Amino acid sequence: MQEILSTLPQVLLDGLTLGAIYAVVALGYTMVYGILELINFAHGEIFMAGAFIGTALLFGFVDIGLALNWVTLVLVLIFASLLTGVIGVGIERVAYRPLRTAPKLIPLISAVGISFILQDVVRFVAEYKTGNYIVTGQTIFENKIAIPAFSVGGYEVHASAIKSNTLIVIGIAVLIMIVLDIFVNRTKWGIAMRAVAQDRATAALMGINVNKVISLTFFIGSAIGGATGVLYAQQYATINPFIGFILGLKAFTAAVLGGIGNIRGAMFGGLLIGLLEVFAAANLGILTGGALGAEYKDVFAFIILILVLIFKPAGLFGQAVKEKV
Amino acid sequence: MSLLQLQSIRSFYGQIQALHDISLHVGQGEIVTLIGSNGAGKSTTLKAICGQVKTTGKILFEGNEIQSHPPHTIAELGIAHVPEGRRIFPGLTVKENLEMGAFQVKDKKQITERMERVFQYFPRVKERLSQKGGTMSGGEQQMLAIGRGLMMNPKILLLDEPSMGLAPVVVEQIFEIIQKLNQTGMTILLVEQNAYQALQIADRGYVIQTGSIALQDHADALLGNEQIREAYLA
Amino acid sequence: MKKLTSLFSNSRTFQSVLILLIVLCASTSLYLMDKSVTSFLLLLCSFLLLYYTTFSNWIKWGVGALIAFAVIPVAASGGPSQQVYMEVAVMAGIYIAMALGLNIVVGFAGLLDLGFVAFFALGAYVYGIFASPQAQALFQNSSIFPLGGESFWLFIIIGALVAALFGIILGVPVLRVKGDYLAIVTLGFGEIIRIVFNNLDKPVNITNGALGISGIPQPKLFGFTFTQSSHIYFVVLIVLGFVIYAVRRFEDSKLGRSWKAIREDEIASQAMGIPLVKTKLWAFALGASFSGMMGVLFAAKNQFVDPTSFTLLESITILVMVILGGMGSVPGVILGAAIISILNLQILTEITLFLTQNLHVPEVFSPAKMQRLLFGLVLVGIAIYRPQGLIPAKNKTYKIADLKAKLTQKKGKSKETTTSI
Amino acid sequence: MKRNFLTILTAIGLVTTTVVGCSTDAGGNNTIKIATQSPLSGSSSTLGEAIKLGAQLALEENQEKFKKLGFTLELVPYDDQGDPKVGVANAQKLAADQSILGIVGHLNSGVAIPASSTYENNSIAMVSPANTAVELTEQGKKSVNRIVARDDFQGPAAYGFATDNLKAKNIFIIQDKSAYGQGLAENFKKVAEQKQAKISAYEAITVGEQDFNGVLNQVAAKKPDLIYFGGLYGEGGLLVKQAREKGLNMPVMGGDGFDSSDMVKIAGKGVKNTFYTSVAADISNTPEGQNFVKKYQAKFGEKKAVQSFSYYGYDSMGVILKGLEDSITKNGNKKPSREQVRDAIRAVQDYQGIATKVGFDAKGDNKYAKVFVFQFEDKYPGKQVGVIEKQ
Amino acid sequence: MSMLTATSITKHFGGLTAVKDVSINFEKGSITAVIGPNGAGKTTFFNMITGIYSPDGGEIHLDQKTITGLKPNFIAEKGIARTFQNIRLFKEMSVLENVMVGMHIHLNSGFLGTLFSTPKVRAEEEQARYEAYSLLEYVGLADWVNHQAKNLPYGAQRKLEIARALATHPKVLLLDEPAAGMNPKETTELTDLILQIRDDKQITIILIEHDMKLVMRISEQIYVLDHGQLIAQGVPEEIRNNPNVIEAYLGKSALSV
Repeated sequence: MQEILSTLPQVLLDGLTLGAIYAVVALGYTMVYGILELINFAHGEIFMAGAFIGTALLFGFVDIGLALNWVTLVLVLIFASLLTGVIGVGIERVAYRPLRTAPKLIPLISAVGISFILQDVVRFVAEYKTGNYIVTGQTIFENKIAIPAFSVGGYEVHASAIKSNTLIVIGIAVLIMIVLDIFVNRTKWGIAMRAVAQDRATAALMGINVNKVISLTFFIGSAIGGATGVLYAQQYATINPFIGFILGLKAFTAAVLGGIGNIRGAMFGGLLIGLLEVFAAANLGILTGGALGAEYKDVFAFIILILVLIFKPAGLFGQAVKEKV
Repeated sequence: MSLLQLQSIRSFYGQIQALHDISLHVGQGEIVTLIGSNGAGKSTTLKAICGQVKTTGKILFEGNEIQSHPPHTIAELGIAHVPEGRRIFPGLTVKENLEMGAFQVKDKKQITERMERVFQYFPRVKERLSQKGGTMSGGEQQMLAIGRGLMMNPKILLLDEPSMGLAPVVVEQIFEIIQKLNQTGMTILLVEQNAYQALQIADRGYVIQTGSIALQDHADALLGNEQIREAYLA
Repeated sequence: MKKLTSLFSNSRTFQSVLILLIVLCASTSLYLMDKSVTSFLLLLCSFLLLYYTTFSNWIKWGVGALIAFAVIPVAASGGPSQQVYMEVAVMAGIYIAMALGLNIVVGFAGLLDLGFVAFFALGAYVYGIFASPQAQALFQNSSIFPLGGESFWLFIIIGALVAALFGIILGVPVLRVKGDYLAIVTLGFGEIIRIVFNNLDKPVNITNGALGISGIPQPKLFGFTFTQSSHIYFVVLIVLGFVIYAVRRFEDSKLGRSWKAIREDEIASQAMGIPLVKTKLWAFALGASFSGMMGVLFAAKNQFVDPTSFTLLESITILVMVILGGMGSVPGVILGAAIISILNLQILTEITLFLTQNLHVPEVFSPAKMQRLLFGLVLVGIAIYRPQGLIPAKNKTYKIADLKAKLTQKKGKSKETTTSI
Repeated sequence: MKRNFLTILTAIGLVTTTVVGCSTDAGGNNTIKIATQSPLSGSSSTLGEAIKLGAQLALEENQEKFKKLGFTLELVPYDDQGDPKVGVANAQKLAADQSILGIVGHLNSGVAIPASSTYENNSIAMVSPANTAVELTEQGKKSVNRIVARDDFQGPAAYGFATDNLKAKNIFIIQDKSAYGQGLAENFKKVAEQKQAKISAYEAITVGEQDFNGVLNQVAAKKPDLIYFGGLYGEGGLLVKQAREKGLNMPVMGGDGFDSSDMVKIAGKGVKNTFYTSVAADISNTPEGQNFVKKYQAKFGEKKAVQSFSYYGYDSMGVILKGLEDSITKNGNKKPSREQVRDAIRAVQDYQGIATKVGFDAKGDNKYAKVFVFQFEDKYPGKQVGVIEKQ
Repeated sequence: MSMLTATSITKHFGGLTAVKDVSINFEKGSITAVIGPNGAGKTTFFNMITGIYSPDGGEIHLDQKTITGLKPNFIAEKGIARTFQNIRLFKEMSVLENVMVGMHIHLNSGFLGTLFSTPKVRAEEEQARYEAYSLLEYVGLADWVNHQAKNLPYGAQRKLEIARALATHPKVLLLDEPAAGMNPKETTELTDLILQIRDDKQITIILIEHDMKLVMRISEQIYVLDHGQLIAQGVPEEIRNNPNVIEAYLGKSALSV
């Protein structure tokens, strides 16, 4: 117990960081699902592409002698998200739009295909350029903020440290979520997005260009996915073309947990999964006396997902839809 | 000149032909009604007009061919379709629903003006502005759906079964409003199963049977038609 | 071209001559040449050709069996490459059976399963654990274990049963969710099974964790040990034959029709008296059992199992086979599975070697590295241009004349009986 | 429609395979081929490629020598994708090509173990540059050899160093749940348990993940004075980096999986106070070592960093060629049989490779496999801080 | 003798009461129509009888035995078959197979029997095939046996749904707008078919229909629903002249004509 408590603040902080990343990636899944009822399997790869684009840009900046600071980070975020946004729109055009009336399984297959293609293209480029597809990038903010040890009610809490970058990750992620929430709930295009999600045919009758709204959705979802990729590369420094897959899976789990199609649900789900994961990794071994360790954390994530789907099929915040007979 | 004209429209659902050579026209300021039983092709005709189903043949609106346009550009031209079953956006608030009707309008002031006009016809809608669309009663939803159509400031209003599932009192109200709208010059194409009530307010009517026009005449003439009586009144 | 195809479809003589010619050419060249992937593939193509002939089913199956059991093994035995062909054929056979199993779930019953490889793993581990020294360690020097290679035959059935059982255990909760959610839940289950196998070395060492289980005995029968791929080939062929037979049986049965009905419309099927959960569970269990059988075979062939063989990519590969071939189409799925496994194990590596060795193409460009890219392109291409697959599923056609004749005959009979009363 | 499809399909099959089928039949009677099998694609292809390139370098350097003996040497690189199925299928292909007399491979024990049965059946000698799993050589196969130290030597060696030199009393073990990581960590743990050391936890992470803060928080709670990590540099580097960011500055120790230039790149400045065991001595400062790096990069480009697996690949090939040469001499300058080559390779006693001296014992393990302990400072390779001889 | 009785059944959806306290008794071998405006609760009523929804209140009895709240497949086994308003055929399956699916509950072949293709199973399958074909002949679809259901014309699809429902050997047959989308000729044929089914097979038939000509011609009893409530019942002539019905359904204006 003492052991669990002593690291709890650090666990929460780490969980929050990871959770913030899951949450923002989950937004992309949930937006696309909300509007097309399609699991955009390639979203994790867009995130990954964002990480690579960001890293490449930073290398480029270093090459032309730019200093790495706030401004460069913002520039990189903007460029990378624009690029990934365009990639997302392109993917929708090529791989999903022709299949809009096809049976549901078919676009899912196309999505899996796109995900493979992206992985391999990025791998190819990275390997061609650097000789190795595992790339270690530039980190802009490396200083640490130390938190001294303290004790609460007789329990001693260990000293810990946070990278300033961690705070930036959380900060930007939260900012993205707030801006997106405002966009979707307050602006005309945001409302149109929800309208298209609820009833595509009727939205078209209102003079809403459905294709444009769908492209916009893909653009925004992919752009924030790409931006998260940049942040991720900053946080972990090392990236490879396969990071998107597992992370995407977990982010998707988060989206489902929160009720897929529901933007606030995705944010909540992401944070929850992140926290649970770090908590499980830190404490499963302690709690089970070493019988089960951190290696089971993913099993728990999946079990939670399955339980939620079975007992609350629409997720924690979603609404159940009944089929009309 | 007719505001809207359909010339030999054919439509298919998969391999099944839903419309066989439908031709009809709606003149400026008219209420024209399309009656027929369930599955006869009434809704499909409306969907064909607003580009929701693929068709062969010509659809002329103000003299221009529109049959190959996508739905959203047809809406832009000034054709408002109030679909069967109301189809309001259940998760959007009433106000957001109305705003979606005026999606093409950029001017905020204009949107407010139009909204005020909708409130004149449907004061009930105003009371519910911040409520989610899905939580309203059927009658209110129908009013919202028509109001949302009016937000487009259309040249023609296509109404698909506005009386469906509504209490007789409410139906009376809705039909009164349709008439009122028509008196202000609005052209209306009304699809109804409730043949008598529709013919009561309409100028002309078409009877549609298994995808083709079986009969067309002035509303009064149709009302007196023995065949119609038998088929739709019992 | 058109002429040729019409000639093919109209003349049985032409068909038989063509097939005979191809089989003869391919098998002689396969026998004589040291290594000829071309003739091996050509020989395999004869199955496809056979499928398109207009002969009766009995003849098709007979000729097919003859080629599979006699012509291929004999022709392949001509050179040092025998085991290569046989290895590829064995793996293709294993994948075909798994794809057929998945086809029941995805193609017939319309339930998207992204964790199908879990059942393969179950089969492999069941045999792996009990037939190897692993069991001895597990049961504290029990004298029964390890079971030898003779137990393999029994384990083929046990593997099927265990996999089916797990299919049901997983199915009961999983089948409460639908569509995309089902895909995610099955994916989750697939991953859980793999992670558990990867971690069950503590607290009790059951699977030996990531190190895997080695020393698994090869099949033994009457003192003969199946050591080579060319021996295992016959085992695979027999099991595969059974699987194809079973799938055919079920496709045209009460159960098969219920699967398809559920795929088409759950509500209408229920209204016809079809119990949803039970029918879906049958699909899960049957599909899983084929995979389980092949898992046992795989473990025995490799004499080694570890969790790396059962990743999500593997599940997706099997799904790709089903989709490429044509969901719900038995011949299609067989073709799809054969193409993908041969592509993976033989053609891609050969092309890579050729390019890097003979043309000195840099490693970065080698096609074997591009496997994911190729997979991706196949998936997207199929989804967009041919969603129904290479050989689309088709319904059984009934001879109307027969039905009519029998019916009038029956009517006549019933009239007779009524008159006689 | 479908008939067209069929014909197109057949045509494509025919064309591609005609090309391929013909191509692989080249090579006369005096051609001797040595194959490599390692992952050239997939997530561990960097290491697999290093093996291949190292082996290639060794082979090409020896081509002249064999030409004089009347033989053309050729390398056949196979990609096992780190997948047992592919590895075994490739093994069958290798076995079918009678001119292949030896194999350098594999990277993954999970592939090496099933593939080695095929090699054994066909008497092709295999020299492993990387597999440390104990089981590989335990079955007494005549054709299976390795130049690297087994887990049950590397683990205890690391333990000895940790307790003797680093004075570790409370050790936290983490592994990556791969065959390699688990083998290493378990053998480390086994000795530690025998010696009744305090193991504060035995945890695992997942290959491919990048956030190890969860486990590290547990480390923070347990306050060990050493972390032992069984796994590769990819996860290891991140683990070290993230540990340091948390202010966990205790020494981290790993096996030869840390022995890569990428370790330093990934872990960054935090790599200080990180130790690893390796069977290769510090050769970067020796003239041979520097020469090797020069040759390697001249041949394969500056981008290809020299990995320790490049040395191992080089040495494995060296041993095979040594055995081959011996068997040719023995056979009166005629092409030897596979069995002869196999036995000659097993008989190699004092081959001085660039990374290690090689001589095989009865099981095929390297008698001379010493374990060197290195400490990273801030560049690769680390400084050699200890040597442990085989007992 | 009553075949099917609904005793004050009620169903709510959210705040909306779709069916409220409806009690209807269907006599054995009768043809009964349930009419009313769209959205009046007719289909919900059918859905409760067939088990797709379970009622929030009230009881349903078939042949004096309760079937309230049973799952649809059990209700089908007990002898209630139906067709659907928006046709629900097994689209990709052949016409004959559609009917054979309807025979599901009467086929006994088990797992092993199917696997080993025992003579019993083969005989049963053959029997099912002929029966399915004879049903198709009965409804006039004998020429479509091998077509995919989705490729049938609209009217034929409706007939196929009827054939499929008959294949379950029902005691009660529920037809939900069987004439929708049919032309007058097809409607007349359908009317004959329905009457014939009743006469040949002694099946109790309940239908929802908007085509008043058809309704008036074949129903022995008519029940009128409006806003989930039963507002009238009686023989066709009574209904035709019932002012409540005219106001709620046929339109108030109809009075003035």
